[in-house]
Amino acid sequence: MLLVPCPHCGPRNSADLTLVGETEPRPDPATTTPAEWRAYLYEEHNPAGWCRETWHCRLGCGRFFVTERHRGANRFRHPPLGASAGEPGEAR
Amino acid sequence: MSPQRLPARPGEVIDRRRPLSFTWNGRALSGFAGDTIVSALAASGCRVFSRSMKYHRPRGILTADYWDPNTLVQVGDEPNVRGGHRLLEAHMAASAQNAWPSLRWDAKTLTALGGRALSAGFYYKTFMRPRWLWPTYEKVLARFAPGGVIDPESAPRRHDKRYAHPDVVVAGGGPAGLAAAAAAGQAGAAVMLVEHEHAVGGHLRWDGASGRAAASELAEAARAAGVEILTDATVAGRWEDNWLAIVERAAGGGPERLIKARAKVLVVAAGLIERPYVFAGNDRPGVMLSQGARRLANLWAVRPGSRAVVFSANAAGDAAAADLEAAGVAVEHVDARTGRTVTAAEGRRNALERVVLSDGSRLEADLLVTAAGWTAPTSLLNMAGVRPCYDPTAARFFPAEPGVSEAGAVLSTGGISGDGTLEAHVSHGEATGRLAAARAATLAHRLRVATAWAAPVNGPEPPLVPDERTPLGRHRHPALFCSSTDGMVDFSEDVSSRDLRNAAAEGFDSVELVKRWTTATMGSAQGKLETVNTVAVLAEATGSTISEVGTTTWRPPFAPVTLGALAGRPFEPVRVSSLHDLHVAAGMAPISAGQWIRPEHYGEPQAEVRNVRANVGIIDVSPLGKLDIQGPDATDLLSLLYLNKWRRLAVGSVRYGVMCAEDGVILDDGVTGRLGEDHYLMSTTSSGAGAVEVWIQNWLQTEHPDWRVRVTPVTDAFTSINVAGPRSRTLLERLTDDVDLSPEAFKYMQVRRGTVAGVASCVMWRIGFTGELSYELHVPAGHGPHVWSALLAAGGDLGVAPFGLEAQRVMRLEKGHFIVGQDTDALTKAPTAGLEWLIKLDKEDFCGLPELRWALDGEPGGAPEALQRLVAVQPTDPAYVPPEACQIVAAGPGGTERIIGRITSSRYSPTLERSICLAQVEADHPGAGTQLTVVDVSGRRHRATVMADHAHFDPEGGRLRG
Amino acid sequence: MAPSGSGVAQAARRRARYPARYSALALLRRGKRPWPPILRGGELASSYDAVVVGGGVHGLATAYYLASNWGITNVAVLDKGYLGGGGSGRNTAIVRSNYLTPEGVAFYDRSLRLYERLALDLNLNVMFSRRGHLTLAHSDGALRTMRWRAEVNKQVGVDSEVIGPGEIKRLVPALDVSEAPRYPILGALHHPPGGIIRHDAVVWGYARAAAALGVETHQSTEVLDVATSGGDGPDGKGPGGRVTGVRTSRGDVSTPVVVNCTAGWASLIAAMVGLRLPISTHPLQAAVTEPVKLFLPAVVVSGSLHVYVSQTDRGELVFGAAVDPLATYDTAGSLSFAEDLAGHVLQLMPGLGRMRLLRQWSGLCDMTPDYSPIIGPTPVDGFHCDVGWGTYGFKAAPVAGEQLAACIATGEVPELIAPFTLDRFAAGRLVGEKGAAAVGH
Amino acid sequence: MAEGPELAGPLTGGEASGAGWRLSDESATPKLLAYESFEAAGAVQRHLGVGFGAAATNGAGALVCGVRPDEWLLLGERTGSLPGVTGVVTVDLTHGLALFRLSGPAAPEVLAAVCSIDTAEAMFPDGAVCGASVARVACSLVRNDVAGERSYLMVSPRSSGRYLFESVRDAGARQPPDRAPSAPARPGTAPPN
Repeated sequence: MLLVPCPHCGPRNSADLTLVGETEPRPDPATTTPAEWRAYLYEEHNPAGWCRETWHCRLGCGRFFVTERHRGANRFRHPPLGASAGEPGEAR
Repeated sequence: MSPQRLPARPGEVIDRRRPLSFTWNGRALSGFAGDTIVSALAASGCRVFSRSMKYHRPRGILTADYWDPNTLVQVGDEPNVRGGHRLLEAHMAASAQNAWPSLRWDAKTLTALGGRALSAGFYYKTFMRPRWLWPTYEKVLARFAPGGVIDPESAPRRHDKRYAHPDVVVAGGGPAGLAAAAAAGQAGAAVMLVEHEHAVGGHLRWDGASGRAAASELAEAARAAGVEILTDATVAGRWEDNWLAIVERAAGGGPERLIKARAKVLVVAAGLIERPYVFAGNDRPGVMLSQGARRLANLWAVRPGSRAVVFSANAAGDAAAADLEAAGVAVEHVDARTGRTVTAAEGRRNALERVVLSDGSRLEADLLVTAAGWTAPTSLLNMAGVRPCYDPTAARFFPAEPGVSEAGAVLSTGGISGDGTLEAHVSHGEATGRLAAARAATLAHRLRVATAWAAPVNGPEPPLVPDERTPLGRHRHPALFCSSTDGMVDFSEDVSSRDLRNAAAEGFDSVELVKRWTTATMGSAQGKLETVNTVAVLAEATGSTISEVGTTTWRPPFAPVTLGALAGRPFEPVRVSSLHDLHVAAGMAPISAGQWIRPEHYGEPQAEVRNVRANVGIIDVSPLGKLDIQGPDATDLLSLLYLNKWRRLAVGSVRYGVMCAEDGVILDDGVTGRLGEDHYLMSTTSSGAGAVEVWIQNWLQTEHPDWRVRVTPVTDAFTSINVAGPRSRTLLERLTDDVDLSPEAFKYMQVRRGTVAGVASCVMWRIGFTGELSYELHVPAGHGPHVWSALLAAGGDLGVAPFGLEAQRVMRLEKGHFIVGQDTDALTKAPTAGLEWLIKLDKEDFCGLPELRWALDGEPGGAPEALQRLVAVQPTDPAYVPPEACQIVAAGPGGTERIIGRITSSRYSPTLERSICLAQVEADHPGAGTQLTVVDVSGRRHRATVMADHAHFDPEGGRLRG
Repeated sequence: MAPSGSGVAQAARRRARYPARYSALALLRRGKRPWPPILRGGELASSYDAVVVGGGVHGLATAYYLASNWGITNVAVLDKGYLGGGGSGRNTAIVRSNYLTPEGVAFYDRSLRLYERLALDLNLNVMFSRRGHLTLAHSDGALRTMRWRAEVNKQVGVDSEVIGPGEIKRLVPALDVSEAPRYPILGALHHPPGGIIRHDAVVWGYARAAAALGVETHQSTEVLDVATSGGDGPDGKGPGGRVTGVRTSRGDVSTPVVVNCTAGWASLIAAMVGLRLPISTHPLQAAVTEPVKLFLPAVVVSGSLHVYVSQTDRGELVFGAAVDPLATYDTAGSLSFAEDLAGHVLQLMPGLGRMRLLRQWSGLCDMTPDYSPIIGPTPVDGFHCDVGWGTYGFKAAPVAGEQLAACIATGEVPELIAPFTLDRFAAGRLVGEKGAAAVGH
Repeated sequence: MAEGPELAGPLTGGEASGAGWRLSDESATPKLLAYESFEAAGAVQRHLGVGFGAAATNGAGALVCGVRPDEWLLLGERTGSLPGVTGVVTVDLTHGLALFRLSGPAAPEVLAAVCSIDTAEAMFPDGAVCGASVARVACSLVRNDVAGERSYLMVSPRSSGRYLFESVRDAGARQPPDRAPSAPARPGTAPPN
């Protein structure tokens, strides 16, 4: 089970957190267009590389936080134990 | 079957003073404590243990260990027991699998006659015509399903799980693993050593007196170093950050136990697995691997044959020859290193009689032992991202250099890493153990520094120790995979080298494709014995090298794990209100609503409805979500969450609100009361309580971290009791003295705080989900039972009685209140539920605002979209209650029918004495008086009418305002 | 598009001419001699009428129907790995048509009908075991959803019925229908036409048939970029542009049509033409037990317990669950999947505690917000999508291939796939399939 | 209104024990949730003296637990000895939370059957606080030794309390399990401080 670097708790089992999704700014509801709003609602970058995402430390501190994860190798930019220096991609 | 037990041998693991009787296919036999099922059977003279899957060929002992593909047996109600591993027990009832009607004469051997056509994948090429006959073919094929018998009625057993956080886990208790564990323990690490067999020592256990002495010395050192030694246990899998599944098997097939370990460092010391050699007849009983023969002779004192040919390419084979001679077997040694090789094993029926060599010579023998080379079980390393690399000199795969991954959190040692003397392996193991302990210390330091609640760390981080181990050597080994003849490559799946070559010719020319087409490597040993030979045959067939072909992906688990162990003890949380025991005493019919157990009714829901309408009833609504919201910006938060406005809600009043998600779909609803200037109590649906809390926190923390507001879940802090019915005020007046309950002082949609039945700090709000005059009491939970009992005691003359969820559902439907998730679905936007009146588009912002604006006003350049519409519906036949989810249809083009909606809620109303419904229908069919056609589950069509108002009963609301 | 050469789409179906047809007699005649290769490969040509990216069941079916129904045979199917190495070979091989929305039901019903005669069409036995499919309900809400599906199904002409615990026990005696479990079985949606198929065989069957019609399949050929011109974005990519070719690990080819059939990798291929899709990639895990003699006669699914199980003709139990909540391209899988799965299976069938899990694996699913696919044309001319299948891809392959082929050949979006085009998201017209359980196998 | 006996925890038994462990229901303890001040940043933390992840006994004898960043649960206090600054929100959760104490030398092993938190001395010392799942119930877990004896407090929503108590009790009843570890539990790696 992946260890997720919660900035408040420290490394935690991923089962203790929820991945909320990609971190995207919310368009201004007063001026937004259907195209822009629905891109915000539905579209994803979904990269196989680094991705900025929001997590919720559900069972731990209850905080929402933003972090970067490599979705190809399932590694965090700042891994909890400082493991695997360098770019992932080789792993698995 | 003639007995093959030898006189007592040094190092044997059987206890001859403890004979055990057991049965094999119903026949009474005996063995000794310490025997495995297979060794006891072999000692009794048994040569055939199973029939092969496809061709039903007789099969004997191959490896005499856990991975032996030929000795899976049924023990009692347990299928697929590894007979080469499972220890014999008194009165064990073992039987062969895949044999019908008997092991000696198997009727399905007939398939071997047609075997000419039964090449791998033959079934894809036939049984297609006629199409209607395929189900029959399928039933016949299914008779060939291999494996034992499971009894779905057998009693479930309890399996425990536990978590562990060791510094170092060593997978494998051979010499290198033991040395690594001991060294790590001596360096101060908390170490777990996991050994697959019943005792530690690895191959030293059957390697003569000096081997045994070395094994016990190493084991003693590990024990002295405080190593936690688990035998008959397997590291079944390794996932991110060294999350390990360790399975402890129990004696006698008892419940297995799963340990979930977060190891700081994993040391893989899984040793080597001997590889079969492929030649004609290599699956004939009597053909055995050198480790199998040595184990039988040395551990269990079983003579594996009387006249043996030993085909040896390495020291283990030479040792097997010596062991067999010592056991009184006549041995002919065929040295593979001289270029001689075996081409066939021949005989009649189930027996081996002759071994044919490449030089054409024929040797009489009833035992052929092969020592053709090794496979490194790199599975755990592969799961850690280490790729296996083929070394043609050593003729086996090794973990990629340098056998280290993930900041050094995974190491390997022992045979999997290289070759050498016992001393070299022990010394490499010790170096690995020291390295593991040092690395664990570094990682432990980092964990503590990062963890909020860990003890503070003062010193600097111990440096990440570099890997300066002297690597083990690699010995030259002949590349022996397949002889000049074709033979069995996968014994479990009955896949031959010819099958593999044909598959390659047919275009299944990569290892993954050939695996899927032929099912090679997919049997009980999951490729541990078969993969490398498969790769070698394929490489030859496609004119490439073993390195180019590569291996298939090793998938977890390393060894199969029972579902019971994986499941462990089920944790299914149960939530109950503080009134639960009172409900049970009152004879509630319970219903599970999410994690909650609630009273559905107390006997007669229809009577409960009538009592509320006529007198007064009380219902436990404690699971309603409740959030305490405080702070100067609390009103802004409510305005953001709800569709409607909150600024002008007076202190002491409550208001209904609906929340939508950002796509305009209804998320939740409830009432919120203003308790003070900056203080609200919000209620949510019971099922949505958790999600709404997270939803709010998300908005507060990510979009509005500057807002001064605190949201605290207080669902469980209150026992919530709804007192409903025309006599509810009278009842409550008897128990309240500090709140003026008169209709003038405490109006509909107001909130008061006061004392009920002597309990202070109760929140009371006057609302009416049931449509009656009613008060919702939120009582400090510990006092809930007291207040509930007081209400029942005080209102005896008023006819007070508890009512359950079902009566409430009927009454809310009579009033036309929708339930989020039942009358709405994942696409239901607010206007569909008739909530236009609630949507305040002139607010600066609220969740879902843009979508709702476009839904009401139309998108720029587009028209408002045609939505479904929630309407009240009454069937023409008042006695007919359409089941919920029945479809509503209208005439479509060409005399067809088209679905235009569905019944979302339906009940028989005892108040109106007729059936009532809510339904979603297309927006152009919702006008009052519209006639609809409802299709019953039986297919019958029923007429129904759309009503003017959602409320079937008291649409003006006079009763609840009274 | 206008297929080059032939000019007009073929109305008559072409049948594949195999170098060697499969039959029992042919098997006996051939004995142990090898059969001819199933694929047509070799070197990449410099141009194709269409390039299908992804050699899974969707890509191969699309290529096959382009060739057989429309005579478009100058087609290359490219795969970065091996044939059917993605979701096609990793799914749990369940087929059914008991969806929730009328458009979903009609679509999958067509798929099931194609599956029923696929063995004959392709001259390869895909071993369709039409054994019936049970979706269990453990709550009133779930039961209501089952009835909803049953009633919609019946209306569209698909055989589905809600049945009670007694009937469930009769169909699958191994299930515990007592009140003892924490969440007892209250009922089930019974769908007799559902069943299982040998998934790899479907891949090979389409591949072989397409090859016999002239389609080339190139394995180990990774698409590195899609060349476009005229689009709004950099390099002529993005909406408004048109496809001109693909750059692969084995060289460049020109083509006016690129079909994205890459499931979990769909976003990456779409990004090559400058499109962002409403897709998030999640692993879907599955597992198999050791074989035991047959005892489970139907496919059993429990949405609330997140598990589905069937027993193959080989005797193995094949399990699946919901997609992993964590979006990732990593297919390492997890232990918690196996734990939860086993726990849920034992809640349904408590007597299976001694069965052993032999192997677990995962595949990548392209999840959309409304649990419905994205199929058809895109704002980039010539770039077609057949993605977003989530956990339903295998079930849909024949109809998706058939309809998409028609769409490519005629330039018109066929009625069956009209609800599933990409533009529904920008229009805010999502499909209501999400209303069914999140696990709907 | 007197705090009657009905306030004592949601459980009827209230007490369970086994070899080396003891589980007791302390749900009647007053519990006050306090947040950091809106206005005077850090004032509450300075006053209480503990941050997130730590617990300490205050002058009034209450156990102050930093259960979340800027959130404290005061066990043993109803009104709270909080600093005299504005913008401090408090919520009385005496009735809303169940509180159990698991004590004894075997307590870590009992916990290891139901909770994934590493309870090694260095990782979760006396005075440590974390959020964790215990038998799949979201809890605050507090290490709070009594007279030198290992002791853990588990705080859960009240409605899950009975289930939680029974789950931990059952886990304890299975201690030692069928096959105990062959070596005593050792402290984790403790690099020199």
